[in-house]
Amino acid sequence: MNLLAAYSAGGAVVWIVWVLAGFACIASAVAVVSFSNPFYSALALIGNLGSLAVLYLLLSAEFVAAAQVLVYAGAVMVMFLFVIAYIGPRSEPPWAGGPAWQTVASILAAASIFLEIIVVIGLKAGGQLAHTDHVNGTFGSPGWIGRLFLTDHLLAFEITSIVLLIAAVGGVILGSHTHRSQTEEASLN
Amino acid sequence: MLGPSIAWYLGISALLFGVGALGVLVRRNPLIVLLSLEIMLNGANLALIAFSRHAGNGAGQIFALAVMAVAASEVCVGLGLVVAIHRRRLALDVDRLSELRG
Amino acid sequence: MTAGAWLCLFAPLGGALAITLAGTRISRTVAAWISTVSVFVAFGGAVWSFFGLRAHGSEHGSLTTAWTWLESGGLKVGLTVLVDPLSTMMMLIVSGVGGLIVLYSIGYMQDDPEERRYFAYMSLFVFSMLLLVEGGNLLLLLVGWGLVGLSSYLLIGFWHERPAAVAAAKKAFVMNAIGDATMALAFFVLIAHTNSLSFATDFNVHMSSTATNLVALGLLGGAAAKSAQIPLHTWLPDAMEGPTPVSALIHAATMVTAGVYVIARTHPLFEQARTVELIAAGMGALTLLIAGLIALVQVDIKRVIAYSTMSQIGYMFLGAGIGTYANGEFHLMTHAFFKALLFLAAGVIIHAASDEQDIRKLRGIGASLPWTKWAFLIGSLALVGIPPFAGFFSKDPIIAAALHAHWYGVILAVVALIGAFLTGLYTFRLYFIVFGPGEARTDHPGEGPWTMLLPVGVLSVLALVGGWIQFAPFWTPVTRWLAPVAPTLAVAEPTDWQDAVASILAVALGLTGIAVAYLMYARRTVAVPSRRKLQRVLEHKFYFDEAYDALFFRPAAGLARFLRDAFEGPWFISTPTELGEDTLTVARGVRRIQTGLLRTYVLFLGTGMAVLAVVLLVVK
Amino acid sequence: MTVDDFTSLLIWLPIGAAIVIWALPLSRYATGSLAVLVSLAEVGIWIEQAARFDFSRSGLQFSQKATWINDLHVSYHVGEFAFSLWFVGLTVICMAACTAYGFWVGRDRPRAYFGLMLFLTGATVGVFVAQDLLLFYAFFEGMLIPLYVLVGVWGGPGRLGATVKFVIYTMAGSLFMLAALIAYGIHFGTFDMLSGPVSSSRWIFLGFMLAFAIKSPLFPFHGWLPDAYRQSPPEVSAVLSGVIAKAGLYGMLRIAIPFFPDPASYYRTLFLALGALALVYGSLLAFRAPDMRGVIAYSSLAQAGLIAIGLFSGNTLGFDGAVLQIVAHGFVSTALFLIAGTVERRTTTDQFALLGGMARGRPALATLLLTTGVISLAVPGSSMFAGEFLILAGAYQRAWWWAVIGAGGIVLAAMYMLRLISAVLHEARGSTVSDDALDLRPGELALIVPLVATLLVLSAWPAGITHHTGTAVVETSIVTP
Amino acid sequence: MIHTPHVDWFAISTMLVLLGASFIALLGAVLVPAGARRTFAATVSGLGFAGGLITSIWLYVTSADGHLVVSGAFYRDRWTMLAQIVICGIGLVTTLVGAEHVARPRDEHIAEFFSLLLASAAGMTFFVGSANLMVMFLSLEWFSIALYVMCAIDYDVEGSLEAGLKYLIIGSFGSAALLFGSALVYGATNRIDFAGIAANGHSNDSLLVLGLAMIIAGLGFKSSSAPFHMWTPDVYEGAPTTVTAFMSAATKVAAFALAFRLMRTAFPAEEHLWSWAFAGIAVASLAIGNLAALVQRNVKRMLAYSSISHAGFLLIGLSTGSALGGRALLYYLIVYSAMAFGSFAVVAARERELGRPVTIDNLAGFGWERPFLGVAMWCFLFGFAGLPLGGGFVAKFYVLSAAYKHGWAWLVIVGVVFTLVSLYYYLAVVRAMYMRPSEELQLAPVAGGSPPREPLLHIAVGIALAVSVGSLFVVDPLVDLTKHAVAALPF
Repeated sequence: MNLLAAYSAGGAVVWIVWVLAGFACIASAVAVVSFSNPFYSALALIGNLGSLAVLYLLLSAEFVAAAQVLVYAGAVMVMFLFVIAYIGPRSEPPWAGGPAWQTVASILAAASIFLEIIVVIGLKAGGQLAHTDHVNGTFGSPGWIGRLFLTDHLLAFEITSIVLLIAAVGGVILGSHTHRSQTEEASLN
Repeated sequence: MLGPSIAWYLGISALLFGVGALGVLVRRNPLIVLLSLEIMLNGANLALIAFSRHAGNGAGQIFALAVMAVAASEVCVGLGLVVAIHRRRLALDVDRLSELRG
Repeated sequence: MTAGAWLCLFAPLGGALAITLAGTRISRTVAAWISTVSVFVAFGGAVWSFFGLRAHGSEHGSLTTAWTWLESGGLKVGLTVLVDPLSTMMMLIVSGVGGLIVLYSIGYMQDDPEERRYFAYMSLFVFSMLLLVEGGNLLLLLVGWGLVGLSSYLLIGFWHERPAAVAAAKKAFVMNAIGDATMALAFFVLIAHTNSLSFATDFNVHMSSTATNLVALGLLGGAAAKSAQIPLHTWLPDAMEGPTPVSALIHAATMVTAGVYVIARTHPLFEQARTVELIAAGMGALTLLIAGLIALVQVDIKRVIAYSTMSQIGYMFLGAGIGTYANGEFHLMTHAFFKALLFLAAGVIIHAASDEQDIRKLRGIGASLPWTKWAFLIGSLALVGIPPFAGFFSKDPIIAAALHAHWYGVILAVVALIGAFLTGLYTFRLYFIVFGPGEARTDHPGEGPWTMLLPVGVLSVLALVGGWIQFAPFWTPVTRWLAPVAPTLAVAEPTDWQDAVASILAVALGLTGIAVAYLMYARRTVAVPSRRKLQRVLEHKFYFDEAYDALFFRPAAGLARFLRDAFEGPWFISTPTELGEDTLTVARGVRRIQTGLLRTYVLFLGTGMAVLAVVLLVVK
Repeated sequence: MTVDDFTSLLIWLPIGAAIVIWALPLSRYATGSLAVLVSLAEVGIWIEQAARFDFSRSGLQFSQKATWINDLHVSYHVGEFAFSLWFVGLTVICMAACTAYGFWVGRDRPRAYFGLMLFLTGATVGVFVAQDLLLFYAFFEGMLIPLYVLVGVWGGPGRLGATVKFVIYTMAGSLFMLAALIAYGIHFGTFDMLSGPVSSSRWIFLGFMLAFAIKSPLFPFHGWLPDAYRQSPPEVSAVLSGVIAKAGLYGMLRIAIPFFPDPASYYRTLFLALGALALVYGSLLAFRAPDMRGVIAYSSLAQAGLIAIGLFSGNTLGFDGAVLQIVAHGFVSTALFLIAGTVERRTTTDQFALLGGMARGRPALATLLLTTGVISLAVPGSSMFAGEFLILAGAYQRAWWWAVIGAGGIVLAAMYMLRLISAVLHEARGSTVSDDALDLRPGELALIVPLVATLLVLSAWPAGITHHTGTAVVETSIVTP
Repeated sequence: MIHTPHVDWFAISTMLVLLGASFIALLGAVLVPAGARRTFAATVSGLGFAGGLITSIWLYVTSADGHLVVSGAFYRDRWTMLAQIVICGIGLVTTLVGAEHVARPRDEHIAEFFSLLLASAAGMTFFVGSANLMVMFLSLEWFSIALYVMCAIDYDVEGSLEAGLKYLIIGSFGSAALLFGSALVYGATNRIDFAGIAANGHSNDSLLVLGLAMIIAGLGFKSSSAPFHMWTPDVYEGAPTTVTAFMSAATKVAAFALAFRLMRTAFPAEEHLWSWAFAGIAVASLAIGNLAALVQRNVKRMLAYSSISHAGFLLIGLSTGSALGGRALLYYLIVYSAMAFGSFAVVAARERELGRPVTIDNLAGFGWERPFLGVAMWCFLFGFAGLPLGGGFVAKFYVLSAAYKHGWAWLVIVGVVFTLVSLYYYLAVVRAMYMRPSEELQLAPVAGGSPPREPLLHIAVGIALAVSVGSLFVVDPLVDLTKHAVAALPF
């Protein structure tokens, strides 16, 4: 935020950036959901992550924005793409399968969740959420984040590392097992 | 604060959450379902960061960072499962994985 | 004195228990003798009590309590024995006649494979009957009442392979149970009003007239059932399915006359409920008439005597009902003698004829049974009331007393006199048919062992002389003996003139009856009138059985079947199952939600969340 | 160990023995002997207790209290009133006879079987001595646990359906009792049955009564009864109708009536009517039942109705009579079911159409069946008569028609019970009765004779119970309108 | 200079012990030869859980006055510690059951399996003590991810994979909901710590209420309450039975212990909302769980539905929000976890014997063949049904009492009615075990001959049996434990 705000000539630029990033974000999300090929969906998600990073920047979360690009776009998406490549992309019509009522109900459920949130936020938009404090320059900076991680949220920081470790172990177990020979499988059944 | 107020960001966040949920609800390819879940988590992340900005404290950002790690972990395990399913030569279709029911 | 009464009471019970517990360890003869001796011991006890009571003066009845039998709240009922003139007289009759009949049974039953059981039952019966007459309060009376019913059931159904016997036994028991029930109801009224079941209760003070009437009605119901009075009489003829000594003991001499005893015993109550007492008298009159009519057409030797028993008990009820309790009791006693005699004599005949009871097939059997013929004749004459036989002395005073008792007494007396004619007719119809000329042969030569003949002989004597101890109005020791307990009502004290008229008319009508019977059945100079319709009515015993069957049994059985088929099965048994089935149907529906499709699950999760959020937001 | 421990001992001795039997790999013979010995020891303890019981005091005796769930004011509180003593006596004696019967007929899987029988003994005793509502409820349901298996494993061909129905039906009632007792206990802050106050809540009363009415059973709630009684092994049927069903009546006497005097009198007519209906309906169905067990089952229904009439008469006569009647009927139906069992063992059936003529040559069987039968039909002088007499005398004081219906019931009882006796013992020999079917064996006599002897003793001296019921405790809280 | 906060290492020693054991087990997967791996890992796991048990008991004893540790992220109080004790206990018995398991795929990954088991238990012990939304979410994910992997670890079996995938996707959806709810709550109050939320929140703030609703949905998913329960039967059925046993018991303890604390600590002002919400969910769970269980043939699946119905009872305790309800909830959890674990362990034994899924039909004669397991199962099932053959009886009484005291007589009636329904299927299992002759059974043990001897499994079942039956008799000591635990929460 600090960076961008310094170069912006007032709110108008921010608005423009917001509109572009927000549009890109939503459009890529919709694309992820509606592409029939998972490969394209994964690529669309990268766009989504990127536009989100822009929004984070607008919200003065520099470090998070950086992490978003590094962790997600850099690591997670690579993993995705690797797996998709390994499996081989196969298409699937996005709205097919299952009873029609279920599709309709799904849309209704998702829409109602969205609407509820929107309505509540809309109710609050004029009041509680309208006013936002000024924050000082260090807000969102890596140093500030690091300090928080080591003081107030030390435990969370440690836990996060453990979660990643466990996931790694899990991934290894599930993804790396040796192939069983045909005879062995026959004897199993 | 310059530009749109927090509420606008939250609007995007809600929309992301809704679209992600829709993806989980309607898609059958587990890979795309996993991607949709990422979108949901990102929606939540956006809300966290927006609120963090709104409140002026760092908890939301820290939370968001942690969520990223969690999302990565889920993806890791999820992809591991997808690979395992693929190796069992099962269809990559959540509708076909319905042996357990009733 | 009371020791004698206790001995009298428990000796037969001891006999019954001893035979039961000994089982097959004793021979059949030993069992028979145990029973006989136990009853004679009881007789000894009765005699002991009698003389004890005489020594103390007859008005002093005495109560002794062994232990408290039943106690609850303020109600306290003891196992109490009452020794007073009435109970002593009954004890003597029961144990005396009973002893003779049990002795007779030794000969009569000697070929039966289950003799032991028979004698155990007999002893049990004597115990029950003694408990009935000695019981010092109403509840104990009811206990005895029920137990005699039980023993009667056991003995009627003694030959339990015979369906008819079993059915008759059940019928007797159920009929008597009805009587027990009405009696118990009467006691409930008494308890509610006086909280006591003692004989000495002053009913006047504690009870409204309605209550008194109800109690008396209840007692009368019991009495009628036990004494086979119309309308609860149908069991008695069927009860003849039992062995003949049983008929003699239970269904002639003792149990069936218990109703008369009860009325005499509870006369203070009945006098408070005079209407009910008169109903009892009317009931007796009706019974004696109807029974006499039915007896005219019966062909089973024992059934004829059974109907005559009903008829004679009708006389007793009549007497007790109008208030001459002593004469009722006196007739009870003489009746015990001559009716037991008749049955035992009939038993000899049946025994000799190998269980043949149809009088048409017995015709001419008298030729081979000379002693029995005489005994039967004595009994018949006593029954008809021909002087100097016992019946004359006891029956005619009842008729006389009725004559004295206002207008209704006259009606009753007229009925009783018609009954006297019928008695002569049916008794001698039987006599002349059986002992008339014919070809029937006995299968067993002779008239049985001495154990059979001795009781018949003794009873013959008693039937002859037993009435001589009282000849109203000249000589009334029985009445005086009973006066402290059951004084005759003034309304039933006939004048000498009425006595004379009654006696003359009764004897004359009785003789007429005999004469008609002679002409129709012995000489056969007068044809038996043939009125098919009337005869059919009589043969069907006025359709009482059929009516009860249609009115009570079949509706009850039908109702039971209806309940079982229409309610029990469809509703009470299957409703829980059906509820379970319905639940399972719902459950199958619930299960169908679980499609196995991941997307459905997520949908539920999402929808649930959305709904929950909306609800909370709205409720907030 | 003090005298007060006897009550607990009565509960836990058999349960402990059950666990021992399950745990130790004893032989069939040793298992059975141990079980019978323990159940006889129960009888012995009970006799000792009865001898030491002070009938002149009306309060609770042999009581013992320990904490259980302090948080909710629930305690382990046991003890005996005079009437509880009789219930316990009924339980231990009948259970001893039935356990011994199981030994005699040689039930397979003896360790499981005898363990369950002992467990059942303990739980049933517990019901009758519990002085805490939750404890009572625990034992009340605890009885079902062994019963479910006993019926389900050792029962007849239709046992599976019968046992599920039985358990679920009775649980339906007792779960509502659970709701009711929670409402009562939480509202008053105590579950103690000694210090608990009276309540005027009709709903709570009805909750309790539903459980008791199903257990007893009263008229429209008897759907479980015919199947359960027909399909159980005979000794379990005997326990069911002789002892278990009495728990429902005990509940009315101990809980429903004294704790809820106002509702009890408000609904008095209803329950008197249900009792009367049960009496008439049960008697009529017993009269048409085609089998021995059917007759006994429906006669149990009728008797339960009669006893309910006594209890809801709400006066001394009714209560005393009901207690006596419960005990007497307990023995009667136990004896009858055991006899039915011996008949079934000889003929493989209890259908009247296939039976008959068993009296000939089998005097012991005939005598015992006859004696029990006539006591059961309340022939005057029997203990059942004494009970019925007091009950109906009490009912008369409530209104005359109850007594009249009850008296009608006596006549019906005579009809169905004589029918049973005749159908088994009399007339022509049934097609399943072979000539060489034996009379009762000494082992069987040793089980049944004590029961019948007890009945005869009770017949000779019913005041022994009626004068020592201690139901004054129940009555003091009764508001008679 | 960063002043790292004081860390009360002792307060989190349970997790440290478990995590340490987890890492050792993981090392074993690499360093220990394949033949000894099972023994090694099982031993490590057993020692780890035993150590965790000791430390958590010690912590329980020494944490009479509850307080926050590690800069306000974790509650060191008796509520946490009691839940930890239970979780460690479940872990210990799970180790016993898992130590003998002879299924092949997991033999390859047996050390990883125990490592994950320890890790997920460690996550749960964090979860129940978490003091802010972030730690709550992270530790939730921690143990969830471990569980996802454990569910799918039998990856040669299609059902196991299916279960893993279903659990993962639905679980992530639930986590996302929880996360978004947390974000909204954070937005409404600017705080993520529970006490701060309570201090800053307004019960009429729709943002807060919406967040609360989403959090409830997320927790409802974890506690498998209807309508968030749909994954439960499939996952319980598909997962290896040892895992199911662990999951059914430990996850419920964690979810309910946390839910009660969260509601009481963070949302006391919204009690009127969440108590009704939980009551409604309770009714739905009771209805769906019990009804669907009626028509199941597969025993694991039936037990899964039964666990949904028990979630309903637990929710009754939760919905009262009172101290009494809290005690009832903890007591119920202790007893329930013993019964649930035990019953699944018995199913596991049968499954190993037959080598195929256990249905009602192929339980026939089981009670006679394996008397101890049969009796144990008998006790568990009757305990589930609330019959007085174990603490299940007291537990049901307890929660219903709490409901009544809360003024919810209707809830008592609902509970009672569905208990009645539940009776049918519990009895059906007993019926199958005892009342059908085993000759009807056409199956034979995989290895042939007599069923395998499994001393450790028997010990585990014995422990569960002891807890489930013993809790009927020693109620007061247990209630005292829960009383102290509840005293740590604000009322």
